[in-house]
Amino acid sequence: MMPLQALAVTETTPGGSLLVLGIVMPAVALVALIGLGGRGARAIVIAALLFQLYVAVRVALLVAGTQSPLAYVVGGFHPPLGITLRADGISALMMVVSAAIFLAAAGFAWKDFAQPGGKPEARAPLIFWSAMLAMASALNLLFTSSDLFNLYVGIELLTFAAIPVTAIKGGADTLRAALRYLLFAVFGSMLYLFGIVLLYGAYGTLDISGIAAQLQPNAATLAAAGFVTVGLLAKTALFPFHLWLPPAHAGAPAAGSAVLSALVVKGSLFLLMRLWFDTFPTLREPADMQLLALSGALAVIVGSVTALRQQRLKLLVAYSTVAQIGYMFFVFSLAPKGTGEAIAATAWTGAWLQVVAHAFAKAGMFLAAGLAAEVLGHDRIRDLGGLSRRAPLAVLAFALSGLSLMGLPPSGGFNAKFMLLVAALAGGQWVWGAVIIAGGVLAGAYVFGVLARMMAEPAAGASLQAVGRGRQWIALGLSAVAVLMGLLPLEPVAFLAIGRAL
Amino acid sequence: MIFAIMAMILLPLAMALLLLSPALRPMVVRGLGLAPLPALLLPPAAWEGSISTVSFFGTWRYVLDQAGALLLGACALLWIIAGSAASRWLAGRGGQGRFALWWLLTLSGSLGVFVAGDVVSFYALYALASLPAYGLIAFGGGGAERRAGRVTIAAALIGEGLILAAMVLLAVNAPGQGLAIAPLVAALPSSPHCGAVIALLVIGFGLKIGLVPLHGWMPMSYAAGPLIATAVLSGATSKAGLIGLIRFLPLSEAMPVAGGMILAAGLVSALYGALLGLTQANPRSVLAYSSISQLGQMAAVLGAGLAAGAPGAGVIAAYYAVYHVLVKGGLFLWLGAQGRRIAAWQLGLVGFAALGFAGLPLTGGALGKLAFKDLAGTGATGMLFSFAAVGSTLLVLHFLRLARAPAQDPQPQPLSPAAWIAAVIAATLLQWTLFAAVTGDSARSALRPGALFDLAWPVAAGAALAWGLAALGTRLPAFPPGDIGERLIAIIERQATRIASAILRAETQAHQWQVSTLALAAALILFVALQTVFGPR
Amino acid sequence: MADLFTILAVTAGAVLFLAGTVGLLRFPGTLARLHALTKVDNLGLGLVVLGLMPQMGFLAAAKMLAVWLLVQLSGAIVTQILARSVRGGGER
Amino acid sequence: METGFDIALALLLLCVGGWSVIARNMMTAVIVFIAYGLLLSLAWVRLHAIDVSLTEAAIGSGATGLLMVIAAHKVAGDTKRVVQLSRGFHVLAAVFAALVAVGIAALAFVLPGEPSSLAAPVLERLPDSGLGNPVAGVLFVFRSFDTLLEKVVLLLALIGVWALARDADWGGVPGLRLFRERHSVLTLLARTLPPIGFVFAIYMTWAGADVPGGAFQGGTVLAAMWILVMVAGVRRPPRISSPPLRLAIVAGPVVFLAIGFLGFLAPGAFLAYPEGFAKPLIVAMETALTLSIAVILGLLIAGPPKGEDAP
Amino acid sequence: MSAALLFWLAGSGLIGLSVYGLIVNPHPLCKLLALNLLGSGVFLLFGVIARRGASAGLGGDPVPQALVITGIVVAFSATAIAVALLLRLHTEAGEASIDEEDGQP
Repeated sequence: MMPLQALAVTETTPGGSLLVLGIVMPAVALVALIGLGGRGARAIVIAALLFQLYVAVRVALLVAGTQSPLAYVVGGFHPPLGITLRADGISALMMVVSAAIFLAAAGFAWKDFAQPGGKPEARAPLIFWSAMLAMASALNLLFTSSDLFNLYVGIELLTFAAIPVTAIKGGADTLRAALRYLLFAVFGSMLYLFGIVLLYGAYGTLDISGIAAQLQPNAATLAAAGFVTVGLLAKTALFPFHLWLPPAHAGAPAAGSAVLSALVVKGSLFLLMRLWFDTFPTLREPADMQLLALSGALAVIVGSVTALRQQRLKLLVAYSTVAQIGYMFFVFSLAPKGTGEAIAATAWTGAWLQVVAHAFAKAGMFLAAGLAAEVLGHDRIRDLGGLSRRAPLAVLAFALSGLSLMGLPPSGGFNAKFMLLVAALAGGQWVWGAVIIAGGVLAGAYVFGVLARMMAEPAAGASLQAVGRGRQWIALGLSAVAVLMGLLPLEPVAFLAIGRAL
Repeated sequence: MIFAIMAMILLPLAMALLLLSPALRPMVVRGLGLAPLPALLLPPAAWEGSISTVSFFGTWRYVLDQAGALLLGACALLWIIAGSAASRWLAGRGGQGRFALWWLLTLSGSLGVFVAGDVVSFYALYALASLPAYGLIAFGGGGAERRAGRVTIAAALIGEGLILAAMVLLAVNAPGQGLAIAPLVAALPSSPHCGAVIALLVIGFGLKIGLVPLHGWMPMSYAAGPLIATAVLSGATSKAGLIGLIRFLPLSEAMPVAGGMILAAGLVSALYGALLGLTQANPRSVLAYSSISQLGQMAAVLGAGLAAGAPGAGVIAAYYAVYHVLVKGGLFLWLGAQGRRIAAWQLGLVGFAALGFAGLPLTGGALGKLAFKDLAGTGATGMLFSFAAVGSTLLVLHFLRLARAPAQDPQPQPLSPAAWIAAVIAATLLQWTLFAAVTGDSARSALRPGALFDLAWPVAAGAALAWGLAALGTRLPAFPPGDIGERLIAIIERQATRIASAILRAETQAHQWQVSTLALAAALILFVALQTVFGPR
Repeated sequence: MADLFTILAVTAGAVLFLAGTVGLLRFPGTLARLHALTKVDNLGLGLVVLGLMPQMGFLAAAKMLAVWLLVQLSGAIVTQILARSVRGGGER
Repeated sequence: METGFDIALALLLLCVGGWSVIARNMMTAVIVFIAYGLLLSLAWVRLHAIDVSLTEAAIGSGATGLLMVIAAHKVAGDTKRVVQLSRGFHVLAAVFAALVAVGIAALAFVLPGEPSSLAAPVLERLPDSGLGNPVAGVLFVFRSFDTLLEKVVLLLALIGVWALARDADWGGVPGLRLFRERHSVLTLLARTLPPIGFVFAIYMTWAGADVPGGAFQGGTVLAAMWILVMVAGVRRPPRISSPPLRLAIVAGPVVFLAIGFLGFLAPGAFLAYPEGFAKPLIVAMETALTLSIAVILGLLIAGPPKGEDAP
Repeated sequence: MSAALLFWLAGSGLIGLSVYGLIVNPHPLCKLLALNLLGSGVFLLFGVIARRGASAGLGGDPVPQALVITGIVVAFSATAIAVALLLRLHTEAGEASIDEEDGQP
């Protein structure tokens, strides 16, 4: 039985306090970082991120063990007055994924953002580490909170943490990218906020399960659903609204763009899933869901074609993110209201496999692209030659990530595409099936185009710097996880269904 | 049995990983010939016709049946011969590591694909067989070679997309069956989308074996890149398409319509390939068209098998393919081994082996033709097969005439002649020894006068025609410059660039602030309107 | 009686505000406009405050008076700076 | 008479809002925006939300207005390489905007009749937290998690602004010295007004527990006073890496987190107040918050640290 | 025409105006201003909802009012960052505009 709608929250479950710690501890670390003026910054950050991983793994074990969601009533006040945190299968999964990727990114950026000797504090390290901590806290909040306004504050925190990472290099185009990202994101969140106004007006509560319990399909709710969804689409950079993503993710430092592409974009997508599968379970009208899937399909095609035509490696990888996000929106149309149990379960697992596989693969690919830029001094795709000699592990990482993005077995990407395809063709939606396959072919084209150039002979007179082995292993580790996910069996994963009822 | 399979697939990959460390690189390059060795252990195990399957990690199953064993044995032999020639060829040449890497990846894929038993591992190994070929083709780095590589990769990717669609349809039609190929294929005829699945399979694998409209990439890719690579690509990896058809076509069910269409497509390719080959001036292109023609005949055999519902057709096609694997690879190796002057005996041996394609009696090829004689029947299809044999003879003679001329592109460092000789001899020996096991009647039956005559007259007619043409000195009417395949590719490329630049223009439009925000407002109105109009009442 | 006084004072204040606004629109130079605005508005506000005082308790009236004083203080300072910058004497 | 004023106010709001959007010159648009902000606080008073009116006046139009004026002043000379949008585009944008507006307006008539509100439960649960002001009750007791996160958002905003300093200027002084030399009149104001401001701010924070007011409003007034002193050049702003400044910045969040974790021990839930101690804890938290908000808002307006000479 | 409904119409009008301004105004500062306007419009509607929820003791439901206060502070943080970005972009690139040059993708 693969239920898709969240169960109501009652009491704080044992281990529930972990959820709060997952959100508050990075905030404590952030406060300490700023208060202590950058002394021992990296130690604080690593301690906080390790704690995050500990919390995430414990939460996942508890959820898997008890086969029921963890819940925590903050401050002791039950909804509708108070705020509750709730971690079901997908939250636990995303908490573990984000903790792992943050640790990897921190490890990768360990050297670049070190505190310079002598001077107690420098700009870049303080900014980068604070932003990373804030993103970790905001993401955990998005994954666990079940109060809509609390989620609004979480999304804003995420955006404000992502802006300094985008603009940290300080060049004119990174600043322009950051400004465009900020203005567009605030526009999106204002629309989201208005959706909340309507929901509060209609139901008098902002708690997800509270609204789901009293849900009636009246005009106010429908309008609210529309506003909230479009607001979040702006923040997830789905195709027509992706203007801010490529320059922002390409301009950020390697570790930063890895986290931005792998996790930050998924935060608002997670919210959309919470919205349509938990808050408005019975509202999933085929017409609108097809609209979402249509822009998803456009994202896949246009994103891939544009990625194919990019001159710069990081922009190519960023446009690949725009394309891969498109895949995740098929779940809405593949499992609209009233679809059969099996198809909905397959589509649900396919979407989440795609989210996680893309997170690891894209993080690995961005780190590899960062290494390539360091080795060659530029990231023009045309003369990437000689990289395979100087940083072979980075090229291998790029290849393995490419394998997952292309959707070739054995990789998480393949499992996800296979499940989505099965759900699409079983549901008789040929067009989405064709787009998924075309997307795979186009992804193959642009990944292969880059790989072939990476393997070519170095251009005459190109001076190649050496790059540390440790960082190459980190990139390779992330890509390897994406590939190892290919060993999962190709059936709906029960863990993702914990805490959900149809 | 399972260790041999794992070793066969994983050894080359392990060696490829070893390439990462510069110290081990020369040792790996020298060991290219040894990588396929574990594959030789497998075919004898499956010889008694026993089909053994082993499953691994739940979804990953491996099966070794007769057809797979035949092809695996032949390809393994070719890979060993070519591998040892390659390691000598690479000695002291720049970019050794790169070539060895692509070589090992293709090797692992092309051997593994014959034993893959379930949809996922078949798809993985099939991709592994076709994608790294880019590195081999575009090894020289020249513009033409890179374009050939791009076209080959594009064809491979599109083929894989179609095959993935077919596989998913298979999995969807038989929900409870899991992912093993055999049960899925067995459930295929009764499924609603049977026609669509077969069409997808034929087009997907047809791209790989160059069925006529889809063959454009083959001459381009075989004419580019080092000859050692083309030998392996033309001989071994193209057979991945064949094993795909053997595995995925429901041969046990008589499907006259689908079978007939495949038979027709095969025969058209056979005839078209032979005729087009005559118009080519470069011996490598001639061999490419000969491949199109031979692979077309194999597809025709499978088509006939499907139409008649004879499960044995797979083994017969595989048997016929064994000769093509080794001799086609041998011919390319021979081209690679050409010094300034060609000794007479070399020409004789090559001629004898090549005419095997046309079914010259006593050659391995003749045995292959005998094997599928009853499948083809004596009616119109039998006639067409014979015409194909005539065409092949013409093509082979044309190739010999071209190859005799002083080598146009003298190989800077010719391959050792031992390679092609070994390949050709292995081919003939293999065919003779295996004839009995495959067709049931003894090898001597091939020497019966009736059989000899059936084989001999097409070759004789072909030779006469060739002599007549040469005597009249009339060049063949110049066919329209390119052939359909190339023109198809050119058209597709033009359309693709046109659409791509249109999409790119649209994307840069959507990139501007005012357009995005307007789109957001529009989406808002559209979404809310859709909700309220279609909303649940 | 108190109500009568309030009505009278508040209307006077309103009239003065009106005069100030008209001055703002009609007068030619910035300085003239400044003159009209500050003089009239402060007086107008004073009258209104005065008018409302009887209506309220002592504390509220004191608060109103404090408000008026603060407005006087900031108004005067701002006018000084504006006038200086207009005349070009002071800094930007 | 009652609605007459509201109608006038609503129309005025629309006109002033429209003017600030349509205005060609940036500086006029910003000044009109400040006026719009004040009108908006009036509107909040009409909606019986005094706390919000204070916040809107202080932060919504005051602080934001000041920021925008500074920006407009610096960017005024912008040779706008204006992307000339075609006439049709303007019309299209106007049509879509109007559609959105009409849609939202129509929703008013569609909201369910019986207003579902949390006013009653708040009133009923408020007394045991010792607070009188229900809005402060919601902010610091029922939804204190939001307020805590909002503090983190403020910290992040500060990080975001500081991220834009040049590496060389790091640790330097935030640059907001508009008047270089001592300016007699402004210095007078900068000397007389702050004391009044401090007293007023402290009163507002203290009174916030029972009557409209509270940490945000008090903090903003304090920040305003600090800005006044900085602008007049009476006192140079501290270097951003100076420890006392950093402690002031984190004081509020640290106290808030400490009280939050205290909740773990006493009643066993994060951010829960032990019986009877709610009021004192909240007041302590509010004073620390006021200090932090004042410092952070001041630094946000002062902008990233600049070199010595930069204006 | 209750006061609440009146301000709801005013709020929605403001939202419409700000969306228009956001789309059309070329300069990022004007866009930022439009965003602030949009924010104040949405908060105004929040206030109307609060007013509708008024019960015996209170003039308005305190929960949305608290949310609006938090919203205003968050909106201010966004404006602060945007202004700082804008000024730095102005010093860096001579003029603050967020339309990319034609060449740059």
